[in-house]
Amino acid sequence: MSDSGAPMGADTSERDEFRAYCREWLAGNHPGRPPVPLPLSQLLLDDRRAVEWLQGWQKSAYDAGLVGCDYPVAYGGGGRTDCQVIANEEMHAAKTPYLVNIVGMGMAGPTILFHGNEDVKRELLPPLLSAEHIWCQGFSEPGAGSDLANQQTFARRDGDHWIINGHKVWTSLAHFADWMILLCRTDKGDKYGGLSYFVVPIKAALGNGVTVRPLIKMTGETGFNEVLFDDLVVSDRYRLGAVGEGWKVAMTTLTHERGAAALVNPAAGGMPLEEEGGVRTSSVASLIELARSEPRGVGTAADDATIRDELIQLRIREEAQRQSARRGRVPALTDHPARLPLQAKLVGSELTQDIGALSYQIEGMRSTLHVTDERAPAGGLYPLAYMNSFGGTIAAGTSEIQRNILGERVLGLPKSK
Amino acid sequence: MSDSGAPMGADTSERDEFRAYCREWLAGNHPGRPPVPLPLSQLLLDDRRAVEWLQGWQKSAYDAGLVGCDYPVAYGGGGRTDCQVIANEEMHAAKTPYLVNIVGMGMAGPTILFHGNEDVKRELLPPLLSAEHIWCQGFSEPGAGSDLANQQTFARRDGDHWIINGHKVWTSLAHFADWMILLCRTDKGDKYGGLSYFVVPIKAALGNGVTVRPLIKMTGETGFNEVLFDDLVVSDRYRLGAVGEGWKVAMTTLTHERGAAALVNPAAGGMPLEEEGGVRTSSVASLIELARSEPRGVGTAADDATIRDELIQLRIREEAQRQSARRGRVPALTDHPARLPLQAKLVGSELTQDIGALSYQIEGMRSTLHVTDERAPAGGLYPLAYMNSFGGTIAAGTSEIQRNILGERVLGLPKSK
Amino acid sequence: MSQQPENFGFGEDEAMLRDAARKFFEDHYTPDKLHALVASESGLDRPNVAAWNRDHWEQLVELGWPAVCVPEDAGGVGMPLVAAVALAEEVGRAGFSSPLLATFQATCVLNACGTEAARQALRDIAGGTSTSVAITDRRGELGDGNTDVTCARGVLHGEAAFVQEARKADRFVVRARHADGCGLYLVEAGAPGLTIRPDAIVDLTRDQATLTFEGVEAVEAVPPGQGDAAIAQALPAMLCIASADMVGAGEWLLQTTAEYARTRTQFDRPLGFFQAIKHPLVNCMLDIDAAKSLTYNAACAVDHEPERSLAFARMAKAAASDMAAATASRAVQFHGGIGFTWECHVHLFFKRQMHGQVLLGDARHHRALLADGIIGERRGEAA
Amino acid sequence: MSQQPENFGFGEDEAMLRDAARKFFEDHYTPDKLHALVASESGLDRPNVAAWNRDHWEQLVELGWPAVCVPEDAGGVGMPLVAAVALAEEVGRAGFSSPLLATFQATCVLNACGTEAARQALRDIAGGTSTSVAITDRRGELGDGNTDVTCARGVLHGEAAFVQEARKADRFVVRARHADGCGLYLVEAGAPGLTIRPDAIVDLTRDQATLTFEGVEAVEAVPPGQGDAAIAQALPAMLCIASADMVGAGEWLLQTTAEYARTRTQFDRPLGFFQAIKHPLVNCMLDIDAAKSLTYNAACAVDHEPERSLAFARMAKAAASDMAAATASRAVQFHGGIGFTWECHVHLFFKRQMHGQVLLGDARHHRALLADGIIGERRGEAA
Repeated sequence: MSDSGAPMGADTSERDEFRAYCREWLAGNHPGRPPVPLPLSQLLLDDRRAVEWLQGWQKSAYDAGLVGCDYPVAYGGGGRTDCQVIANEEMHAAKTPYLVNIVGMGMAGPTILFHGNEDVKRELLPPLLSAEHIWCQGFSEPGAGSDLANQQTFARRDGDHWIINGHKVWTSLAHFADWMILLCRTDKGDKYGGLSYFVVPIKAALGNGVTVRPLIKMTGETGFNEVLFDDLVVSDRYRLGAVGEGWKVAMTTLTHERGAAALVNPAAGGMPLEEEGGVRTSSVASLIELARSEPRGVGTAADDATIRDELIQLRIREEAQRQSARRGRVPALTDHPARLPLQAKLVGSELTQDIGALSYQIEGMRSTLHVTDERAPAGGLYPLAYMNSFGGTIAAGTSEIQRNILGERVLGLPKSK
Repeated sequence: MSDSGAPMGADTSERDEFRAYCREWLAGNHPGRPPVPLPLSQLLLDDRRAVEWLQGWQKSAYDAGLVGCDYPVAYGGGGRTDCQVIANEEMHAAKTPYLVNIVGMGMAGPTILFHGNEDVKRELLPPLLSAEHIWCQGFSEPGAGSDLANQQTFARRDGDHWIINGHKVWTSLAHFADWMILLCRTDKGDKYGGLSYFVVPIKAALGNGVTVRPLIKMTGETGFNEVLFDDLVVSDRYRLGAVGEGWKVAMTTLTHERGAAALVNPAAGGMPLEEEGGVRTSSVASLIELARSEPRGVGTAADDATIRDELIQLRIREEAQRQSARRGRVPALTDHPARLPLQAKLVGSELTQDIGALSYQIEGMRSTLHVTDERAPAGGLYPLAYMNSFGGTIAAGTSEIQRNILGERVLGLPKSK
Repeated sequence: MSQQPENFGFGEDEAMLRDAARKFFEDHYTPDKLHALVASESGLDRPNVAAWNRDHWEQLVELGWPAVCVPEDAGGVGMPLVAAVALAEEVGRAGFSSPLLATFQATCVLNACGTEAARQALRDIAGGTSTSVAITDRRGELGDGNTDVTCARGVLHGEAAFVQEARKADRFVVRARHADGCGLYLVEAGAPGLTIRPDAIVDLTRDQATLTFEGVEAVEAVPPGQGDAAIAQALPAMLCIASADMVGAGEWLLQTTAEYARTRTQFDRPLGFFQAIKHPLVNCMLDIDAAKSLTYNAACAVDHEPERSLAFARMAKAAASDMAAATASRAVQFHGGIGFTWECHVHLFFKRQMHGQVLLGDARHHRALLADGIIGERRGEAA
Repeated sequence: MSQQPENFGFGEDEAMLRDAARKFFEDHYTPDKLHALVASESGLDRPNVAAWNRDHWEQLVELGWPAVCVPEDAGGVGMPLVAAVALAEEVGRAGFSSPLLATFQATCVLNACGTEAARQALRDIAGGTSTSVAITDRRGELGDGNTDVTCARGVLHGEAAFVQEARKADRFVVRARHADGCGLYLVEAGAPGLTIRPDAIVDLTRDQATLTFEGVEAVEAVPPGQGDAAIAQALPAMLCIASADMVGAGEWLLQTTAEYARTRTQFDRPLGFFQAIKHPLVNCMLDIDAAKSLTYNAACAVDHEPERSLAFARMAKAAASDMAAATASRAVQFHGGIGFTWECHVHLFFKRQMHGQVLLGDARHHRALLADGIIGERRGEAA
């Protein structure tokens, strides 16, 4: 199903030309299969070979003009308008892999563009778009989960530098990242007004004020990291926005992360992910395949009427999610511009979780088997995916926080705090 | 299934004797069928013939010593201990009708016993237990629903009398009631500390300071009332507790209403209710009967595997409710004494609502038919019962308030206000 | 890749039509006026009347609404189905009592007939002849052959149940069994031998009846043997119209309850402060948006991707039916005591939603058929 | 009226036993110790070990727990099933890794055998011989005849899957198909020809294995043709034990999450202030209490109302299985980031609950069989 949607009345001739160009270029430049299976999301990347292969792909797509289309030319962009969405559709249709620098393009890039000074934009945006620099995000702290403003990591001013000390957690990609967007406290007396926002060259500072350690998930896997700052020295030129305006700058970051803002993130690709072992645990079609193969009673799980009903309920939610993404780009069919974009993460992460939950009902006793047991159905990936699905309903704003945001921003209900 | 459960170590010989006595008396004194079908709950009584017949039954049960067993003899009680629960079980087993004075025995009686002065106890408790006086409750106001303390009905002191003005809503039985328990504001400057608690002879004051008007429910039925006070004069002797302590007194009332307190309410009977037309819309067995008779596809609704699964889920919840009521009287099997009693209203009202909701799926297009359409399945009572079920999840503390209470009292979570 | 236009075929003309409809209802059909029109009398024994305002129908005809999906060569506007879906959404949002949606359903069926008689009936609809369909049997089933009406030599006998807006319609499209299979027949509301026996229904914003035919002369819309096929072809569009009505009513319930939650205070805070209200309301919004997206996708598929339109339409109706029941329930619960009263407008939409969820097959029915298509037929029994 | 005692037969002796068990686990088996015992190593490639403390088992034998439901004439304590259920609840609350519950399951089966060999096996259990059951086939089904083991002349061949605590048990009760029907056989863990092939499982607090029999000499516990009947008779009690374990683990998850919600602050308030946390936690409590009440009722029925015990036990297992999944999910979600880590204790109970919900048949399985009994067999297909 096509996913485009031009704002009504936009100049479509230029966009049609660009679409044709993308289609043609992609026809001859698909990167083929990855050297190792890719995880469901870039945020789960844990294998350097995959990261480097993906960097290569993003570089060539960037050089071809399919990445950063809507950024100004002066900052390494394509200088186009409303064209990234077209490149995204064509990459999706051409089944190319997702783009590795998701935090860079989804969070750091727009924030730098809107809040960085001219030098910083010229320095950081081109290698960000080309994926030469991988970016990660330093917002979460042990004491600042849902309550993002409760940052304790402290930046002390020292002339035209800042001395940073603190502890960040759940920083995806930190072990591969060159740069981090970092929210710090610069005034302990003012919760929201005491924050400032920096971009930090963490790779350059590894062992010199920065330590990156893996966190172990409930599954036993690593992938996320904690990052410790011990007297890290950062130049004041890498501050985005005024001192004390970190919260406002962070809102720019989060609005883009939630897809409810101006710049379209090109990170999504269209390559069917095989994960380890050819199973796509986040798709209902795969779950139906599983049900067809799992014995239950005299038949298979796919013959159980109540399991069938739940499979179809999931399939309907999956289709609804796709159609809502499409409708979200048709202004005439959305009363409130942020209503659908703000739903995407909540609806998607809970669907993935419910797919995982149903897999136990389909596998029965075999759901007890671990990925290392060769008799585990679908390689044991479903119970593993179910546990990992809580990363989706907890990270980047828990489902509870997402519902607050929707109730407050879209329905106009008062804040629940 | 038996519903008794003596507190461990209580003197059982007296209780066994009393049980035998009850059983014998009931064997010879069942009142037979009511002159008109009885509604599911006393609170829904709307037919004077039914009320008078039920008053007659409660009087004879009271005279026989089965009602008010645990109240002191001086106030018309039986002077026993832990015996009301036995009388209740035997009345339940003997399938006698429920007792009409539910507000009197469940709310007013204990409150008068714990907070009334000696004269008031001697005057009001005997006719309350005998149902000579029907009682109703005046807590709800248009502006005081869940927020009970937000009472606006005002009582102004005038010598040894009080002048009462205000507006109460959702007062069940008010059109039959002789007395009302009434929560009033006596100080506008103090929300919780500005309340006082009275007992008011409303029938005597009808047309003389008291007006009772029926409220119309979403079903079009009446049954609840609103009560207006216009300079009603009440003697100070009918004040329960000190001026300004009305909230504390009201808590006594509500704890007993929620079954989480000392005195056992004898109001529940065991007579299978036929309602209008022989259907018991609150029982899963009746819903299963309905499913067997309603065509669906090539068979009946009872042949649809997903409907069967939901019917069984409801049947399990129904049994769980019964068994939790039983377990609630076995201290060794309950970690927190209020944990199960405080669940009863919430669980019961939501089960009734879900039974009603499933009936639409069973009846299909026929669920559109009104009780006045002779082709409506089960006389159209299921859609009617579903709509009325919201009375159960809203009145006497909404389901949301019930969950607050459970979270705060049992799980020790902080108040959500 | 799909044949569907990116914007569901919902262009500027459709948006203008929808906005005009919303304005019309805001001007002429506020909840106060609706309540005065259909709920002036309460009580279980209230007279069974089909309360509606014929002047409104005349105005709609003037505005060309009934003609929206009538082909241009039949004197209609010939807009895509999404136009009628947008109107149905506004009808639901207003709880509008009229034969418009029934006429849309009839239009869907007549568009599938392809005969001159059907074309003439479509012309009449464009001219203002309100029309409803009588294609379900006594059990309310509308699968192939589900009719209790028979036809012999152009004369109908028998009974058609659960006919929507029967007391508002000028004409009926009737499925009848003939020796050579089911055909579709046109019957005037006043035809001799036709009795319209009103059902007493809970929903105050519609009417419903059983039609009994005792030797009724009828005009053949499609010949015997082709009636079921025409209805099957029309079904996806019919499901879209029914779903859109629930989407609109759901949005009214959501916005009305949100407004109440913003203004009603308890414990010195607006209700909406409490997540016990806020989060379930958000869930209602999620359900509404899912149903709406699925409905427009299915409607667009009817015009651009017919081979997938039935599956998409079943998805839409299944999602909309469950959403209808959920939005109705939460709206009453969160309005508290006042929501439980007759005077509050909520029950009007509550009852409309409970009616809509079972119309043309409930959620479970459509999911079971989707399962057969997507998962495959069941083999044996599982437990 | 029922034959059941008002208090579920849960008297002072049962309460004392339960309280002693709770104290034992509080003293010897805190979550910290459990985590150190079973989760010291993380990583998907962690070695597949059956981590447990045999000393604890010896102490339990001293305390007489394995003998609780062994008849007195077999050297046991002969307490009602509710006593074992109460112990199973404490085992679940502690996430106790041991062969105790497996031994209870074996006791239920052996109590149904009524042979001298079975009585001797019960005597051994009372004496400390940990025993497990191998009665499910490769698909994990345990209905009549569901075995992939055959028996000829007292010698077993084949395979039994999903055997619980296989690496902790001294002995197995094996269902095997014989020319004259299924029988039950006793096999020592060290018997020649028996291979215990450990499963790699997600749950860190149990172990599970497939037993392969290649010419294993076995002692007959019940003769061919009577094995299925013995298992069927034991099933209600077995379901009660499995349900009680989930009730206890659910209570641990509830109390641990409530404690976290009382102490963890966000937005300058304890988490538990927010109804988005409070109300779902209350729903977990409601689910736990329903499952617990149903479990004690079913256990009491096993001793006092056997004709209803199977239906009651299926209700208990169905309710407990769904509760187990719900409490596991909410505990991780409400612990937020920390709950998603290996170091947090929550995942130990999360995994135990997900294992328990499918043990001896999941909720859907038991509800389908309850439907056949309560509603009646299905006729034809409905849609």
